[in-house]
Amino acid sequence: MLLSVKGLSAHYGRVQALSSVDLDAPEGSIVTLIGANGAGKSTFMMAVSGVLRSISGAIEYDGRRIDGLPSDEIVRLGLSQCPEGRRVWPKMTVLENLEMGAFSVGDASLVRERLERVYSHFPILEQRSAQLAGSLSGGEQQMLAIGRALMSGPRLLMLDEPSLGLAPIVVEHLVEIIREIRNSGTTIILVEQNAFMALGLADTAYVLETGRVALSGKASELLKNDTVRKSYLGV
Amino acid sequence: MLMVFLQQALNGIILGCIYALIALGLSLIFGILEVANFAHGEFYMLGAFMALFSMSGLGVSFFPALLIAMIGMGIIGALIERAVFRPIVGKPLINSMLLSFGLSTALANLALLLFGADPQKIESGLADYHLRFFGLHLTAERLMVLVVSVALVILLAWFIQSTRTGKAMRAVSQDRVAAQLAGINVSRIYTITFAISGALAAAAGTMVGAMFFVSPEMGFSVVLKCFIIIALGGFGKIRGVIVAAVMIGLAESLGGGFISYAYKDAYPFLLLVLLFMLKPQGLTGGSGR
Amino acid sequence: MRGKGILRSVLCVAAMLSLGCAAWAALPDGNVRVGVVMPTSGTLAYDGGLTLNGVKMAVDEINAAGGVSGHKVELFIEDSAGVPATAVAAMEKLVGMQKVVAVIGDFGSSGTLAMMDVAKRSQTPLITPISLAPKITELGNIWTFRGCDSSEMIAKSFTKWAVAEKKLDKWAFIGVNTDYGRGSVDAFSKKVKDLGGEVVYTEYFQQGETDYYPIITKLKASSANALCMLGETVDLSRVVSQFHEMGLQEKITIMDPTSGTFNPKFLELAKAKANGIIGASRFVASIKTPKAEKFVADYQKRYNIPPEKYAQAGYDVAHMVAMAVKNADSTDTAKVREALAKIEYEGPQGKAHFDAKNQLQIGEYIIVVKDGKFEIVAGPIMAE
Amino acid sequence: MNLLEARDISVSFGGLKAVEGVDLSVNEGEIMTLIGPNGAGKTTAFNLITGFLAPDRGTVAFRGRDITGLPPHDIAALGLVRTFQKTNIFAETTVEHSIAIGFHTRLKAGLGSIVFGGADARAEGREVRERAREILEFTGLAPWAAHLGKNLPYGKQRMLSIALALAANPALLLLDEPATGLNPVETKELIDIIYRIRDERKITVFLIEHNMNLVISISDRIAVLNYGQKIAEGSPAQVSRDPAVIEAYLGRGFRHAS
Repeated sequence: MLLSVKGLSAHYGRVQALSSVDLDAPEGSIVTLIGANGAGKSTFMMAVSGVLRSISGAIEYDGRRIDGLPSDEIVRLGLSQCPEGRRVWPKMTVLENLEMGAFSVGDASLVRERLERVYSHFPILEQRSAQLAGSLSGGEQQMLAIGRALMSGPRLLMLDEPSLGLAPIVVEHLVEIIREIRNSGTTIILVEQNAFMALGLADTAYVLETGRVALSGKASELLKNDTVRKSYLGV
Repeated sequence: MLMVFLQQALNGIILGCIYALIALGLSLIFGILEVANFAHGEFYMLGAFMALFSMSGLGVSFFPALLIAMIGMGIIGALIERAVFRPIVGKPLINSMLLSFGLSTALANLALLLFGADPQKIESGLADYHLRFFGLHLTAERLMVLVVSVALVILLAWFIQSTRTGKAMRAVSQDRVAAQLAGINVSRIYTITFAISGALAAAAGTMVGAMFFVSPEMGFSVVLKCFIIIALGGFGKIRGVIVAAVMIGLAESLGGGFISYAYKDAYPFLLLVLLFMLKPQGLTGGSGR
Repeated sequence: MRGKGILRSVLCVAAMLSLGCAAWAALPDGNVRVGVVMPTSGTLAYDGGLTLNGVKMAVDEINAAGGVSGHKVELFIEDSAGVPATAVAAMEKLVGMQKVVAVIGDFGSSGTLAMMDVAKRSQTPLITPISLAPKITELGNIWTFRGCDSSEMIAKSFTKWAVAEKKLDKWAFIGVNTDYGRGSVDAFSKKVKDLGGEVVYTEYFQQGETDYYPIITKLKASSANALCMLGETVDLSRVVSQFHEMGLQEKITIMDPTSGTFNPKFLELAKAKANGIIGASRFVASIKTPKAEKFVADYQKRYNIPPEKYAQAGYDVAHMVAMAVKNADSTDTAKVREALAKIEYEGPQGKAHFDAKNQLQIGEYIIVVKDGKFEIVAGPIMAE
Repeated sequence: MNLLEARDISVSFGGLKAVEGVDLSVNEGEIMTLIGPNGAGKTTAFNLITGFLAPDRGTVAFRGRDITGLPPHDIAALGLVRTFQKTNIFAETTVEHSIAIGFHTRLKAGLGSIVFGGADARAEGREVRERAREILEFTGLAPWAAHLGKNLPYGKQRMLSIALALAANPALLLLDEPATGLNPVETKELIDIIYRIRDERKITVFLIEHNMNLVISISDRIAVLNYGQKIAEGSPAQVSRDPAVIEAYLGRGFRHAS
């Protein structure tokens, strides 16, 4: 088990955002979290990344407790997150954004290699490499954010709504890229509003409702589950 | 009349360079930690005393003393960040305003207690060498101030633009959470920011101590002026802050020389009001794109 | 013993309440309480400290010699910080709570002018040791005294000498932007014009200013052959060094007629650049009279620096107050005021008395700075 | 007559031609959609139409009147109102009050009478309250009327930005990616409200959207931009069969997925 979360609870001020969430991500798998806006999906990711500090419960990564570690150490251990809402650095160039994504990587040739790989996934980023990130269109910024998260060479990649604002052809391409990343050995946790896409991609799935795990199981089975179909797939 | 104008302009530019050094540090702190540091003027004052005592106590000459002051204030700046500002990062601005105001008063009074109210002069040994060119007059000391501050500003701009740490500083200022997720140790960046700002303020203080004097209350008025400069130049914009600093220097010098010197502290404010009327986006604010 | 003391104070208070501000026939028991308002912080702290040195030395002398008719003089010192509002608050405290017989202060003319109303309302004599603004003794406030020369008196004596003897006819003025600075510049400009000279440039600066290049640059472009500076030690030392940085010393005679800079601190700050500055002063450490020599020796011994006119002023004014209390043989403030107005005093600076406007009448010495010393070149010159 | 007629509009940033010689027309009463790859210039085209950017070349006419170069608030006052990609609401204001503010920006009573509470302003106050109520009911936000904008769920925030646009009384409503970030259930609600805006309020709708399920099902016509140029225009069926559109935007998997 690469990531094993037990009894994770988190607070934003007085608001309880997560209550006693258990989640397992086996090495090499794709795990998806689905749920309405505000169900706690992003909070979960921020807690695992060490950005949200007021948490209780245990987060084990590769057999080692990481809850309480500072976020930069967590990144160095191989966890990376592409946050919701892109959050690129608008006044830095595309290339600088990507370089900073590899902040924890010391080896310059490794950085170059990963940069090439990101460019091969998203050729538009190479064309725009000298442009300020803030001048990119929304969809291009989304690609940059995903590329930046890949630059640290994660063993566990957490993607928070990566398809947001992307053209259908790019979403299609993104699905291929996510598969490819997984096939190269990276474990992925995926949060998506596009539940069809997420359940189609994932091995296991967790449904979050107001901070609790309401349902979990094989993604292919949840795809057939009536509640899921009605509440999250809209069919 | 033209010569007087040019001489006043030259004086103003030198003054502006000093302001730029202090304001840039203040702007970095504001942009990266999102705290207002009213005690920044005291960093400048303590830096000047550090240089003064290095010269009188250790017997070193001016330039090594400048270096010692910069390093010393870098360290003190870093310690103050850890002890005082770290706990209030992310809290509303009023917290840091009140806290740093208190710190400013405490440091100024501590200096008054330790060093006395007497103003003292740092002897660079350069004030007695005179340069005359095209009818303009410049002492070697002022030339040194010009060269050192321009060099420091260029060094800072290069550092922020091109080094890994500098880029990380920009990343933190633009989106702190994204920087954390990229593996940047944000706390370390905060400390480095304070260290750099402290060192720049110390350099400015030392040079002002040579041109004018060192005294415990020298920091207070300068910090207000620097907040005006930051407002003029645009928050977190290096080029804007430099341009604004030189503009304020020129406004004081030319306004003081040609209108009335008794009200020269009013000119920066007038400039600020004027600019906000004409160009609400700030000096280097673009047309929206 | 203790109980008796308390009983007596209760009776005193009761007496005061029943009689209003009653007068005692003779000095009551207890110390003679004297208030002092001086800047001990802020930009005037250094200069204010010098005056305070003189006051303290005088009081120690008086007490060592048995006090005023056997009563010790006790000082109550408040900080004005050079801010008029603070000075007023300090004076209110001294007259309201400490019940002092007289107040010595303030340093700056603005502070003194502000306190004058309190003096009148509380009927407490206020004597300024230093404030030079002519207005102070022109307002007709009988409760306020000036224990030194006014800038107008200095102006008369000094310009008479400078225009007539030194042939300086094109004057520039740099003054601090306060009542003292503006008042003095007006007084000097008028006298210069009366004597046929010309005023070619006038500029003011804020107290505590550091950068005088804009002024010096304009000065350089003017036709002035004399620069008259009016301000305090620290500010003027910056003016002088920037004056030299611009290389004006060969072209322009530099003068500090109210000799605000004639003190050791200034010499330390300005070093060789102080040489050649001409000023006028009612006092300088090189005066050769027995009173002056004793004062200089005692002060040097006590403070390790030679005295200048700020210390002398504090010293003289404290003696004057003590003498007035002794002559009045009362701590009633009205009687002390009357006695002070009639005083015949002789101190280190010579013989002095107050005129009808409570202005001290004394002569001026013309002094020049030479190799870190103050040399008398003329005087004493009386104003009339 | 076309409600909106943009002819040959072009703009470039630096050397980059963001929009190049594009003609766009919207007929009264239709739902028109602009699609295209990320960075194709869709939002830039909206900015040109609504006056947030001035075109280097070309003209924009609204109800037959040339509005090229007019400032955004004047264009909005003519009835051409837009929403933004990033949800643009008053975070610290209640939903009801936000909509009232939306009205005030266009009502006639002068500032003086609002401040001094003249009869005009009082009458307007009543009118505003009634109409705000009506819009709240229409958009289904009535249960949230007393909540602060920032405390609404994301889907409701997007609905509020549409409600704010409606308060400005548009004849043509431009929606920039309204379905982004909505889950399938919320998307269905959005489709419903767009139909009702058109059918019940007689407002023409022009949108930018990537959610092809939504686009195909509600659009009367679709225009496609790629690299700043229009590469196709037509009915959903025509456009989704167009090889150039499949190549540049939809992807070959599209037919299969839908």
